[in-house]
Amino acid sequence: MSERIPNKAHLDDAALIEAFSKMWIIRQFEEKVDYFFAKGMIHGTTHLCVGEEAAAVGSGAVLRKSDWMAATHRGHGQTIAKGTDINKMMAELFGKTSGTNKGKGGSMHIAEIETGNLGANGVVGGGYPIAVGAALTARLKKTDQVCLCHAGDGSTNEGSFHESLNMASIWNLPVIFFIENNQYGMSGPIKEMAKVKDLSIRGVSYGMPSITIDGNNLIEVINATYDAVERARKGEGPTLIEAKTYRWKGHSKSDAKKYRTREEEEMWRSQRDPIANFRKQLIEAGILTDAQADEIQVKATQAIEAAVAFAEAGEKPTADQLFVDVYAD
Amino acid sequence: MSERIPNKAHLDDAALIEAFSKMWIIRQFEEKVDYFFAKGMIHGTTHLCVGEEAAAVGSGAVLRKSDWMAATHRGHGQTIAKGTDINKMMAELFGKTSGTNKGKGGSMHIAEIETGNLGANGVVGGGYPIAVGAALTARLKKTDQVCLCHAGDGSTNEGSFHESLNMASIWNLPVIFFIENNQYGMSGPIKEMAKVKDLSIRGVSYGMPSITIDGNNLIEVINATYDAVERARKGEGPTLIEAKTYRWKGHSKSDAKKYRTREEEEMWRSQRDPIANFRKQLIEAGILTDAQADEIQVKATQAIEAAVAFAEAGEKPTADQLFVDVYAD
Amino acid sequence: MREITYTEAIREALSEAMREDESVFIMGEDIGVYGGAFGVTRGMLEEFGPERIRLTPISESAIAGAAVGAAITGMRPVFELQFSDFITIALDQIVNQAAKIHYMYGGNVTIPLVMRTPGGSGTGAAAQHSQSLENWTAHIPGLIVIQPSTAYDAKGLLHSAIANNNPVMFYEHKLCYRTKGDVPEGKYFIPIGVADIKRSGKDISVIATSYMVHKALEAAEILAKEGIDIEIVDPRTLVPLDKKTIIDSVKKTGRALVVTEAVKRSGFSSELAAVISEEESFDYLDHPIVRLAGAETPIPYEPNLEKLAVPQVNDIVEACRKIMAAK
Amino acid sequence: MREITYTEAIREALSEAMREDESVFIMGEDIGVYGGAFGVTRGMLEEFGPERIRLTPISESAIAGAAVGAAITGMRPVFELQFSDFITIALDQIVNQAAKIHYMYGGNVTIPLVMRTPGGSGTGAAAQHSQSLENWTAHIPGLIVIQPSTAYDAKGLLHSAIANNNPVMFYEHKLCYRTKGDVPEGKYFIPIGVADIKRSGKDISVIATSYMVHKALEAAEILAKEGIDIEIVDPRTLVPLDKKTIIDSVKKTGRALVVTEAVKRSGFSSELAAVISEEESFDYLDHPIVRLAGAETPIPYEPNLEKLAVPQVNDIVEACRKIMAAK
Ligand SMILES: Cc1ncc(C[n+]2csc(CCOP(=O)(O)OP(=O)(O)O)c2C)c(N)n1
Ligand SMILES: Cc1ncc(C[n+]2csc(CCOP(=O)(O)OP(=O)(O)O)c2C)c(N)n1
Ligand SMILES: [Mg+2]
Ligand SMILES: [Mg+2]
Repeated sequence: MSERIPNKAHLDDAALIEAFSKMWIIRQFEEKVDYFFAKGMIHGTTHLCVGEEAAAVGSGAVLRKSDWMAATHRGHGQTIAKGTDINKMMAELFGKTSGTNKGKGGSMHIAEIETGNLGANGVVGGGYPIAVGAALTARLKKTDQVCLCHAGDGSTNEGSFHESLNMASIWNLPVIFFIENNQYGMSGPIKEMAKVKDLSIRGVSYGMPSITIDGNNLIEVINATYDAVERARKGEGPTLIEAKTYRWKGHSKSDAKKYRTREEEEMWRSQRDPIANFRKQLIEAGILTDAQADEIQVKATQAIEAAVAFAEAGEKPTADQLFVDVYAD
Repeated sequence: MSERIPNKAHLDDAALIEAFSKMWIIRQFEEKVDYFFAKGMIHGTTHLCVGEEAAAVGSGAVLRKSDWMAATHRGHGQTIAKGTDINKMMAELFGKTSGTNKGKGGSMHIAEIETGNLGANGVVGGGYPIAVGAALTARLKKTDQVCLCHAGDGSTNEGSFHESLNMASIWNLPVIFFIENNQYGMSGPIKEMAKVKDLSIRGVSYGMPSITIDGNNLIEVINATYDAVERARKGEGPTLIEAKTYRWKGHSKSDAKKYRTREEEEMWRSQRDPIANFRKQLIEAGILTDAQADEIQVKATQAIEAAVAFAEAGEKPTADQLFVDVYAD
Repeated sequence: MREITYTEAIREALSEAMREDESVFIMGEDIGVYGGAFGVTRGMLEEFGPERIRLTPISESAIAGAAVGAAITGMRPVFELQFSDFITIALDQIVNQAAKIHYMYGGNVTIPLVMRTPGGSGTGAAAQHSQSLENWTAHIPGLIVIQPSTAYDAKGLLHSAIANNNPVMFYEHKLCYRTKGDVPEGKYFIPIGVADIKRSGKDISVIATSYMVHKALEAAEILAKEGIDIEIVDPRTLVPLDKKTIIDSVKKTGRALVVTEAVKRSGFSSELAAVISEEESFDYLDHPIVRLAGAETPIPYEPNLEKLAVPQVNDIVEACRKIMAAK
Repeated sequence: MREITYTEAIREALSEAMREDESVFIMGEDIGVYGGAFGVTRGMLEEFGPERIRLTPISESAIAGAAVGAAITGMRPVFELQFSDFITIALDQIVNQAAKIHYMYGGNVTIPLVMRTPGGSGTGAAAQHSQSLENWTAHIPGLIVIQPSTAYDAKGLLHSAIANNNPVMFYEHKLCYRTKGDVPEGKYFIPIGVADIKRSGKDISVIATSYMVHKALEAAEILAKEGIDIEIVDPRTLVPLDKKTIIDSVKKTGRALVVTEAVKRSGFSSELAAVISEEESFDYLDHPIVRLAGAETPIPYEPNLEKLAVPQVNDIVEACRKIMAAK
């Protein structure tokens, strides 16, 4: 196959346009959520992934629907990339019964089992062993499913990271540990919280193939994840991927961002915007014109407006819902 | 300084003889405890370290009394090496108020703060963060104390290993993580429970100097620990040492040892006995004669007999002791 | 019926479930060739092989979490936590994940897993290996908590636990392992949430859990000779709790003695006392509810102190005498 | 006296203790330049520097354990656990190490440490960030458990906690942080183990903890207008519990309503009910003890459901009316 933008997953033009569009949907989704939060129209807290869209979309793009994915607290992008319905996601943030979780989970717990989204997790590092367990199911049921486990740089200092990577490695499980290293765990700079330049070096402890990539380069993310997924499907075990990236916004709702400089932020926004850079790549490769690219952005905005409308149309849970689904039958 | 058996710690003949004697004391202590357990004369459970004496003694030998040490559930040798009173240890096993812990701790919890023994730990991996905390005290109080943290191969798969080594490394704390890799965590062979040949490779995850040594070679243990202690005292941070060794006996009280072969056991006993090998070294270097070496062994036996007498002479706690020391004043 | 041990009864339930359902498998430390620290899985590796009798590294958090992940995706994992004290390491996955996912995801997924773990003192294993921490999990909505006292109950309840679609905490007791009892061959279910009257009597309702049931039965013999006729109610499942059987018993006898091994303060004995005191049974009480439970101390090593730290037969006898003597 | 917030009161206690005693220091996630997730340590980095305001990696087990090791060797660490739900990761060090070492080592060492952590719901943070798990630690011998409801109590009790030679669990509440109250400048101690009557009254003893104290105070105003005069007892420390003040109150009023935010089943409300029902107060009770506590569900995200999951002012009012209407 010959693609105009070569990539190991052999994604064709249409698929790459789709990925570009997904990045826009994610960004617009996040901007909209940010707006609603600022207005006090959404309850609770949220962790936005603006600036990290390539990591989510590039890794999600090489999965099949039947594969699994575990997301983090900063999971909107990851879940959208896996195919979770954005209408239901927005409805969830609005606390509606039409939401992915019927309004009971909110931003940190968005899950959609039908599309393989095993759920976002409010506990830093909480998703690692769950992803290992899903991969174990694939192994025991002898399917060729894989599980993509999203995680943040800060989470690699949790004990669960260590226990899970070791377990996955000795059992050769089909799981891909995908670290979005956005440089900070809340306010803790990873360069002070770990004494290693690249977190991928930690794979050495488990004899696990590991790689550090530019998480803002969509094609690089696709390639690395593709290799890892192929290895996993063939029964050759887990891989650790560290994708360097950056979150543009604060950690969560209120964050004065005193732990980093405005220059640093500016550099990432202006030079390493994953969407702007991929747009350029698409246009240079002749896959999109400027106008077409703009239109994709507009369509993304429309999709988000539609999601908001869907969310608004939904219903608030009635009081009796409190006691529903505590236990399964 | 010139020693007849060169070693980095510059331990002279007398000190090496002392180390030899300690190895014997440990072995005899363990054999005696084994005997009492078999006879049902000691309560509870115990984990014996016969075959691992060089690891305990060689690492303990380069510490000062004011340094700290955290021991494992297999800790009799480690605590004896740090200078814990064997009379009180034996009394503890007998459940006497004259014991190190007044009869309340037993084999898995022997502690003697005065000699820097911060205590054995019944939780696998439980000692790692405690050792880090002790090293943090040295740092905050600006002393030059170091903390030796003993651990087993199996414990390196606990999350606490990971969190603790990372914390010690980023804070440059004076702690030495000393893994007695005796090949098994209870019945789990470390070669199946971790996908790395040498556990010392795990130091890479923390940018930590790390080394794998022959844990049954006393001088090698002394040398590696000495380097680590020096580095720690100079404020250059932690070190990970993996000492390969073997436990001659079962994991604890009853163990059919089905997870290993009799040939493997026999090889370690006959060819890699740390005491026999060091004895040979001492005699070849002209430090001891055969007769003198025998005498040391006899004296060790006597010391253990004395410890048993001390233990027997002690008193059982009275009922009111149950409620004493739950809370400190 | 055959008499077998509590250990054998558990092993039978595990084996029967695994033979019948490919999605059931076991994970844990030393459960393979070693047969588990208390010998429960002995011989199972030979029958089921290492894929389904899965030896794990010493990584309690990953063990529990892998069970959660496997359960969400269609398996029915059973994991053995070697000592219940080490739930301290696995709790995030049990409490923040397993217990909440069904609810938090709007009921869209189930988490059918079982944690088997031995609690209790009496083996000289001291403070870190002897606790009875079951009340922690009883506090958590979404978890089912079972504490069988006999071989018969253990087998029937374990079958029900494995068949249940929720995370089930199955607390065994070290001193129960060697107790024997009549146990049917083959699969049978004891419903979750149904208490059992282990002895009927008219004077005092003794609500006892786990190994304390055996001690209460011994105490009953002694008391019977003195003309005190106690009724022994074994809740068997702490969550859901069969309040009706307990309340009915208390209404009948007018007196309640709660006996648990767990530390008294904030233990399950408090929950039992609270339930009795807030229900209609309150009006029938002729005497304040009495709780007999673990001393508020860590479990000491020395054998005599160790015994003093938890209720013994004689303590139950004394407590019953005192209740009957009152008024 | 000045009015300051609960947050400021805690910060003052920390700062005063650190100025006076070099061995006191703080560890935790985001406590440095960020000032802590709830702003409690804001500005402290500037005064005390990064050695003593020690930013940690996201490693709850190592944080708690390093505090234990530092405490054993002569420091007086205070660590902040960002949300009390994550005690699930730190528990081994708290329960199996900190709580037991003094006893298990025969009294030969002390463990003077404080864990500060916010519990409770009401911020929309959902099931994994809203629990009230304090009863877990109340169950563990060797731990002291404090739950201040007001700025005044928080400061005085935190000073006592830091000065105490035992591991102290200090549970704050997210909704208390912004509450204000009169707080003296400078150091003062509120003794551990002494309850406080937040309002005296003659009809019902409402024993309320943490943020529920504020809700009970609001309810009291409404009830007063109806002629129902409730007494509000705030235990302040759960362990040791000031049973006398509670019992005396119940003896006076003859009625007891226990109100906690924590889930009812096996929560601290059970312990309170059990204590009242087994003491002499039993004889004075004119009505069964009533427990008002968290619903037996995970905390849902949606704001209305979230409120329904924990007692609100109106629930307290209703419960009191019902108690008074009975008989
Ligand atoms: C176990 C646990 N500890 C602390 C927190 C609070 N917290 C939420 S997100 C976060 C930072 C996580 O950093 P990282 O893993 O790098 O993810 P990022 O937020 O950068 O995407 C922290 C400390 C938590 N949710 N869970
Ligand atoms: C957290 C925890 N899990 C399990 C156990 C049970 N256990 C006690 S010792 C042991 C094996 C430890 O292996 P290793 O660390 O290699 O030490 P060794 O016994 O070989 O000295 C196990 C599983 C425990 N005590 N603590
Ligand atoms: Mg990050
Ligand atoms: Mg070992």
